[in-house]
Amino acid sequence: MRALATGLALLALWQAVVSLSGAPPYILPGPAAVLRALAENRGMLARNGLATLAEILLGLGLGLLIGLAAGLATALSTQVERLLRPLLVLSQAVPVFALAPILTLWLGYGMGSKVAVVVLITFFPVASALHDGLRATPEAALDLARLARAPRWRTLVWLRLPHALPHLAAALRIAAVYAPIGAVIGEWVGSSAGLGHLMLLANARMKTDLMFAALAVLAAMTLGLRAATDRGLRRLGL
Amino acid sequence: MRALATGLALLALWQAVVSLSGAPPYILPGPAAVLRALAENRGMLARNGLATLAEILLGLGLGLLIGLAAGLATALSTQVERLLRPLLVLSQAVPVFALAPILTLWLGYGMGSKVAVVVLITFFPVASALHDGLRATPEAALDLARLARAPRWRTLVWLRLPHALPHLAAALRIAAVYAPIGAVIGEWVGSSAGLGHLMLLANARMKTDLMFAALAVLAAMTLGLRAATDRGLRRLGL
Amino acid sequence: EPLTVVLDWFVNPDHGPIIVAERQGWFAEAGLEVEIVAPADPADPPKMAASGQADLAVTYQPQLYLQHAEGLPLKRVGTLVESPLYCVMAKADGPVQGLADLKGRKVGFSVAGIEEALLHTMLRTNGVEPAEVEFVNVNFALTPALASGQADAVAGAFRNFELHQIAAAGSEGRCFLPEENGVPSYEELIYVANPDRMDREKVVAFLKVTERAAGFIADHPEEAWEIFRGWSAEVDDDLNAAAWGDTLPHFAAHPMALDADRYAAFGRYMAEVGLIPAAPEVAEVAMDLSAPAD
Amino acid sequence: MAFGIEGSATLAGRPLFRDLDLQLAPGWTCLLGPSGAGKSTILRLLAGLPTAARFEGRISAPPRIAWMAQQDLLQERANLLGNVLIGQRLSGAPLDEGRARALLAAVGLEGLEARRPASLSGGQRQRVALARALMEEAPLALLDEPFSALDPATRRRMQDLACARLAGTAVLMVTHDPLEALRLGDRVWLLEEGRLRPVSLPDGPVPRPLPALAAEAEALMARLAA
Amino acid sequence: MAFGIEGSATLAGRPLFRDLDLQLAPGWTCLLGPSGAGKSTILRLLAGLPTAARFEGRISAPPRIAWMAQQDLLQERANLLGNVLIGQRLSGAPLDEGRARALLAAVGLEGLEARRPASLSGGQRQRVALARALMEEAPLALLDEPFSALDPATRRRMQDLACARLAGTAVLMVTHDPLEALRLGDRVWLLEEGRLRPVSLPDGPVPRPLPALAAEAEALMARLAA
Ligand SMILES: Nc1ncnc2c1ncn2[C@@H]1O[C@H](COP(=O)(O)OP(=O)(O)OP(=O)(O)O)[C@@H](O)[C@H]1O
Ligand SMILES: Nc1ncnc2c1ncn2[C@@H]1O[C@H](COP(=O)(O)OP(=O)(O)OP(=O)(O)O)[C@@H](O)[C@H]1O
Ligand SMILES: [Mg+2]
Ligand SMILES: [Mg+2]
Repeated sequence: MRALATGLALLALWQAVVSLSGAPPYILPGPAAVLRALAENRGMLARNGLATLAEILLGLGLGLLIGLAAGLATALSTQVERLLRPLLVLSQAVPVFALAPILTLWLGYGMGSKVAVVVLITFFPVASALHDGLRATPEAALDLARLARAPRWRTLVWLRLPHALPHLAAALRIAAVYAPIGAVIGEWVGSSAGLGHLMLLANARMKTDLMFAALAVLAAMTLGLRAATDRGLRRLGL
Repeated sequence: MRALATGLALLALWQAVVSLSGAPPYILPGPAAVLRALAENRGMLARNGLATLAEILLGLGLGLLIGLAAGLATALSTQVERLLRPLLVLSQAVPVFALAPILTLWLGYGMGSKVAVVVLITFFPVASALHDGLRATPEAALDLARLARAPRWRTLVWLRLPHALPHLAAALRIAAVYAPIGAVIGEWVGSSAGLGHLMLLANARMKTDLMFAALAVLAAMTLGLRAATDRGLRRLGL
Repeated sequence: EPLTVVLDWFVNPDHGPIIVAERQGWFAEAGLEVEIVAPADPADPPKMAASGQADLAVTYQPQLYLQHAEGLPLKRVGTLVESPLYCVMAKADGPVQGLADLKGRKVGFSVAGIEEALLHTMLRTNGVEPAEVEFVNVNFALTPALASGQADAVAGAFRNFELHQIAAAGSEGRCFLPEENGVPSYEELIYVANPDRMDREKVVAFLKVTERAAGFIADHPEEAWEIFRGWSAEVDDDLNAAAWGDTLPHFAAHPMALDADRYAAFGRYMAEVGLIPAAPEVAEVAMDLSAPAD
Repeated sequence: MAFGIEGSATLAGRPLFRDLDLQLAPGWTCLLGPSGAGKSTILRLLAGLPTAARFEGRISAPPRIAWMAQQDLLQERANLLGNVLIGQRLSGAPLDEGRARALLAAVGLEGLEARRPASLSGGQRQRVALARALMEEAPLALLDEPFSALDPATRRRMQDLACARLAGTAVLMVTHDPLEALRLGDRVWLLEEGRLRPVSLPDGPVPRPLPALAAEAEALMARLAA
Repeated sequence: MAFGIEGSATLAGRPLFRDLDLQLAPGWTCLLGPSGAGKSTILRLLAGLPTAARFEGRISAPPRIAWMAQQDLLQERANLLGNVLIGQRLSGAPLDEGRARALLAAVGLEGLEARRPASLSGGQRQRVALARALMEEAPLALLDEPFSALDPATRRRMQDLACARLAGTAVLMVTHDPLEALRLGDRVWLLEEGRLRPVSLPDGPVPRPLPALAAEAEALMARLAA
């Protein structure tokens, strides 16, 4: 019900922007044209959407794992942090088109390179939040670890990690939002399927209504993924 | 001193990747070739770097403001949240190339459209973290507000905001890392200057060493911005 | 071992002979297994071919000289589209009636990396210094930039596509052609390979099959379109249908045949305009596979 | 003006207290009772704060209440002055910084106005919380073990301070110290097994002198209160 | 085996205590003193925990210490059982869940093992912290106002429990309750103006009977302790 209301509100807003801005339909088509394109191309959209969804889910899963590992590693040891931190930051400074030839050299034209881009985009907020969260454990709680002469990793598991959970949850919410755009950008690397592929193609052919239809599918995926993440985290009390 | 050591370590790592992967120079040039390109094109790089830096700083500033406003608005009112949240999430689901014609239609080919992309990329983590941080105020602290029958905004300023500061600091650190890539992506949209512009041209002309030289300048900016943010936040005790 | 061919971009009518041959099963008939890869960035395929990730790459003749100058071990081994498609497009009813009118105006370009090679010469030929024109990289949006009036002209449009595109946006376009404005003629789409890694027999077989397909397309344009559009739902649209007819005349009838004079002349031209330090010998950048191997 | 709470509360289906009738006239009402009996819950119900208990009955309380919870609720990012002023900041009342400083001085923390709570000892934190509660000039004060972290001398000074500042106010104080209840209470109740039972008191106006202890305790008390 | 601390400490340049000499033999040593005197600081120094004070002198303490701080240090994301077991989890000792359950039962929280700390009353929280400290079988126990949030009856039971469980251990307890010090202390010290002064004690082994109070107090105490 509420999702429906949100959807209708968004459509209305969109129509308003189109009407008020006077953008021509080849730049910003109205909702009616896009709905028509959605209906006409539903088979193509579904096929490409599924390809992208697979990249998103795989990439998000790997991104979380790598983000968790990087966050843990940098929070556990200051030396590792000094070494790894600049690399993590740099990984976010490289535009995909510079990376594309290297990715295909190493991973080929298959799903690998697209998943790699999703990983690259999603792991960073997770690593960053986990690091910050682990470092923000209250000093008083750490007294318990000092008294027990606990090694770092036990302190991590039993004191730091529980305190970092809310930070981590916030980062997961962000990563879920970034994953779909990561997959679309990843399809830049070279692809024969996927929403990003379809959008680039439609864009170059000025099939703006098809591009926005693909965008609508992508947007629906993003909202769905975000909502699912929210629900899952809330069930865990986060 | 430590920055120098980090730099040298990165160069060594880079050389190792080049040597071990056997990637040819037109895909991944070694540090020596890039340093040469840096030296040879220093004037061009400086000019374009400054253009990009201006976009980054302006966009980051605006992104923070808008992120703060959005985070506050969604945290203050559940209705606003229900309305705005899907929009915020959607704003992260739209690839820039889909947006490009609209951005240039509204903002022209000047700095505006690039700053807009930086804003788009940086405001979200700020809004998201601020929202989550504001919502995570301990219940016990809110008792004080209940007893004083404090209106929302006073609760916000005097109780929620101080508790959200660490979350906000974490988001600023992330936004600082995202801003430079935002500017480069913004230059995709249409540009006649900037590091992203330079990289696109170098890439198209097969001048991989120049592209990586521009990338190195971008990376240095990213690291610098991140370090400056870290230092500033730490001075504020965050 | 399949033969990997990286196109210059997503599949479109420019790739007619390759797609038709694959759809007809002619590669298989010739004992070839062909893998067709479509990238989003035209700068990538030459790198793929040079580094051995692809056997053949589709690229543009002017870029071949840049690739050579930057040390990519590539040679042209065949031709796909044998004449220029590049054009500088303005609105037919707009203020730009000739290239001379571009003085003081804004020109949008897609990143092709050869603006100096083509556009600058075209402007100078019409008495306009490039410095008198404002160039803006509009990347993905050539036609929208022109149609919405944000650019007075766009460079790098393909005459077989963008004219139809702007018509769909409700304007009429006018194309200024490089070969009519001081640029030597060149081949728009060529196949390049790394000669050290190339399986010569396979490449020859591939090119022969595309020659057969090009002949078939010339003889049966309608039927060939029907075959082409069956490649995927994504390519089956009105714009491609309209572009198909405009593209046919440009396919190389004999893909392997090398016009050495043309390659020498364009090399000299690239050196003249300063994009490469010196014109390469033809043998350094191109080979004629129909000639007996040494 | 009298306030009070009448009714029953259940917690996860089990009764916490039944047919409670606690009336609060001006003066000090003390509430004793075993740990977990529901004393803090009664205070929260009176203050209109959320509790885990389900309450049925009537509560009458003024709109403004001076409140001191069992935890000190100090805000770590504000300094001591800011912590004492937070009630005014939240309610939008004009800031009376002079009174806040005077109260901090009265609880023995003069000169520490700019310190952060994290740099205080346990008893110092409790006194800041007391100062914050005393800032609020309200007809009802709810104090949950307000002096539990203080040594006898400081505790006695703080009791006297609270008595003076809250004169004419209806005060409900939870305490575990029977001597404290005997010293300050106009009425003393014992909450036990979900029922309130009255406790008989010595005569005389509050604050009363401490009752006589055994000789050693007397001597030690005297020394500590010196 | 005796532990102790000898030396001086300054805080932001000002002396906190000077030439302190506190030796801890097996049995109960109680530390009294005004709020902010430095009692908690002494405990932290003995435990080897960071303090804001700068200390010069000698500290002798065993590697394992049973610790109960002034705040309860409960971990909100763990349940009560997890909180009692956290010391073993952190030190890597084999988990003795049976003992943890028994201790929770001994402090009167049987059946609440799966609850989160947030759903406990103040006194219940303190008892969980006590159980956690008693889990650690160490030659030195440092207890900072361990019974301050408990009613007299519960307090007395917890005192007896601690006495029994910590028999043979060197215990240093900070308290503000002179009666408690008189009841439990083998040695009682008063920290005042940076110096330790001994307090004389009644005879007899600990835990001693409470000293006689005034009649009303006696009656109330008896009732509360019933
Ligand atoms: N970071 C700090 N900066 C300055 N002073 C500090 C800091 N931390 C603690 N203090 C001061 O150290 C002194 C001793 O504190 P401590 O906690 O040891 O007192 P205490 O005797 O335990 O008091 P209480 O009975 O109130 O718990 C206090 O006056 C306190 O204000
Ligand atoms: N969320 C909850 N779920 C279940 N029980 C709860 C919850 N919150 C509190 N309780 C229970 O409510 C009872 C009353 O708690 P309350 O804080 O009122 O006790 P109290 O009399 O103040 O005790 P103390 O003297 O220890 O502070 C306790 O037994 C406590 O365990
Ligand atoms: Mg309580
Ligand atoms: Mg203390």
